[in-house]
Amino acid sequence: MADPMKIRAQMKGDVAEVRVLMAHAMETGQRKDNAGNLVPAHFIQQVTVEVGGKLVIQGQTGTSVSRNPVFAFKVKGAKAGDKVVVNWVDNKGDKRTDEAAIAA
Amino acid sequence: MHPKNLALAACAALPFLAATQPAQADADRRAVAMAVIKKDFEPRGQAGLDRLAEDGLQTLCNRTGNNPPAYVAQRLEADQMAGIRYPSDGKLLGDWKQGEQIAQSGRGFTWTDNPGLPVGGNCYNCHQIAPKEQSFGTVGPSLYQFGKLRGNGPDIQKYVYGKIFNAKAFNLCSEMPRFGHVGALNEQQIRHLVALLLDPESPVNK
Amino acid sequence: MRIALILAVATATAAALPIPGWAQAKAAARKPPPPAAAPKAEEKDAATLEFEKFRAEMEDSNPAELFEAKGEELWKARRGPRNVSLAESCDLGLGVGVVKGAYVQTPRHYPDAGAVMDAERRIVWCMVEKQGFNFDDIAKRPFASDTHTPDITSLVTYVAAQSKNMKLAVPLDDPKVREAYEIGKEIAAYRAGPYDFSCNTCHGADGKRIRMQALPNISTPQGALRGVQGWPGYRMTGGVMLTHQWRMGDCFRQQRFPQPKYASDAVAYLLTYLIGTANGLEYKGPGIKR
Amino acid sequence: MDTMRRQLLKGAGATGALAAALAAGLLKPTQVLASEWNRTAFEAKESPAVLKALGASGSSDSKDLQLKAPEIAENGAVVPVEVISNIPNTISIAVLVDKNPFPLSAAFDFANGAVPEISVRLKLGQTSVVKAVAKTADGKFYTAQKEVKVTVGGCGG
Repeated sequence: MADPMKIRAQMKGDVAEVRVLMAHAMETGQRKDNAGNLVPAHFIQQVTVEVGGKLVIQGQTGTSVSRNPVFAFKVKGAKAGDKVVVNWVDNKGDKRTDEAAIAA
Repeated sequence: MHPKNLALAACAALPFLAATQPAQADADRRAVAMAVIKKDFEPRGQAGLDRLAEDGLQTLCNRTGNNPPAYVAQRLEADQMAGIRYPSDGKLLGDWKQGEQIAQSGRGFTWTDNPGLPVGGNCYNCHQIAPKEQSFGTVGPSLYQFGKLRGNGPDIQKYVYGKIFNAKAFNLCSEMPRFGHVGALNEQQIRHLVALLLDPESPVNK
Repeated sequence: MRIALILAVATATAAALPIPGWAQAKAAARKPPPPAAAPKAEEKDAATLEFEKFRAEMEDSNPAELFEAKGEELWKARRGPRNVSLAESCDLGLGVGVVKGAYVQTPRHYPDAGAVMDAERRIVWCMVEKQGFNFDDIAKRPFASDTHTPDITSLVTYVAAQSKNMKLAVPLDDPKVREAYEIGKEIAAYRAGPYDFSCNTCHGADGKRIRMQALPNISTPQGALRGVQGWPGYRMTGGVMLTHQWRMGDCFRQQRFPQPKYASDAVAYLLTYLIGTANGLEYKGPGIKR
Repeated sequence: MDTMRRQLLKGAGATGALAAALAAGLLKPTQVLASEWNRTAFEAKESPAVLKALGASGSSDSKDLQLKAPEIAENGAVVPVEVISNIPNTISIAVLVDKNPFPLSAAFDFANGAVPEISVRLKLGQTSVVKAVAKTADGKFYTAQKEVKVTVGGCGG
């Protein structure tokens, strides 16, 4: 099972800043290992962010996203204490859901 | 004469105890350090334990903080100089384009390098050379416009060839490796590097 | 034979410390230096500034946090043949289970182990002595690869993170630690191998760089701090978490030396010298590296 | 609201409001399902083909679309890129790396108060132009670009 994400969410004025750190190899499928074999592609394809129960970001990603991806978003209309839920799904069907509360 | 006596003779001007006790402590500590190095390394890839042994020059530089007395340094530099093998055909200028490639490569001799592959010159790691390459090091002096400033006659060709072959022949405890002396770069590769620095057509001299 | 004699002389005289006039004589003996063409310093600065501008962004949400979280879990979990946790059995120097501030007070001398140990070596010692893990199993693959991060790496990251923003305080007043420091200093200066390199070849002078990479001078407190800061570090190349032990080993690799043994005296002593030289300066916790 | 998340993960249709908010986006997903990953766009090998797959071929540069990326990347493996759209009614942003084998790197649809700004970290195999594409609710596309140099590595760290 995939390792947990680190989600940091904080109010800055009336905007909630959300930073998400995901543990994922993001293999391009073009890299060779030490033995010279191609490492199969393995990467996150879908990312969603919900704040306060509403879907705010829906993203799709490809192999150009760096290993252990970091995304940052901003959401208006959220408030301290609101729940942030982040999901990802990769090309092998692995997935992960984590959540955090928005800090004041 | 026992080395220790020589040491004493050499610092006759200094108070006896002040000079010898720290010296002895240093020597003891160095001996411990050597023992630790000897026991705590293991061979990996092409890097065998034989590489931990100092050769004479390394010993001298290690013992003197890279600042050996001039009269010893000169003798050893002369020995290093005598070991430089210049091409038998006398041709010292190769192809600067190939020289640029060799200068770019930092490969070779590490435990992760394939010993079958050519070794690079590591030049840009430490020197500015051709102006196009902005990713250059500053451990050594800039070599940009080397030939333009110093000409490209036989003497300077010989100097550059010799310096790359064995930098220690010119400055005993130089930080620069002895590329020819240790067999890292062959005659042809060194020629190409000489051309990179001296050929009027080389971007170094444009 | 001649060389041997000269060496004997040189060795002996050198051991006896400065003789007035040596430096001057030596300088005179050097061949004329190559011409000085002005390096384009302004370009270097632009690049460095550009790196720094984005450094803050990179350090905000450093993937090292992922390994820190995993390390915390491992520290607290009952593991190994003896099924005990490190939290309930491992003394990093400040008492069993005390992690806060322990990293910045290593390397130190541990009487129970009879050795000077850096934090990583100490955690390995605890895993072996307290949890019952086999040392050779740990030492077989001690550092992260692009497909595998060993538990010890996550543990070290966690422990290091618990010393974030604390001052380095290697106990150099302990004679055993002081001796390790001095030996480490010797190791750093030791030139050998096909390229005659020592640690100090790259890290013994101010203001140098290899390619675009600035080289800290580890003989100064600020320079040594730069050699400490950011380790353990998340390495952008390959996206792997690597420890200070790994960094020492990689220096030796690039020196064209053989490999230092994992969790050995040599590495612990070198780290004692390096970190000890930066004593009193602030450690910022696990970092991000090129 | 957990209900909605579960519905999304199961691939059930998004609620009416969501569908309305997202349908106009670049990727046109109405459900969150791996199978709906925009294969055509992500597997296109040249940027023009990516733009075509996104329906953005007729895009024009806009000063109101900001692309922040380093002039010189310290390491091509991790290049921080930030895109900020000040174009009114921006509903989606995509990021492309021209010289990468598959240029399309990421695309995001915004809804329910999400500010049209995105910060990501990308791999650059070599020096390349990085492109941002923004889509507005009325179906117009805008672009911004910046070249990022990737330098040769030294040793250590």
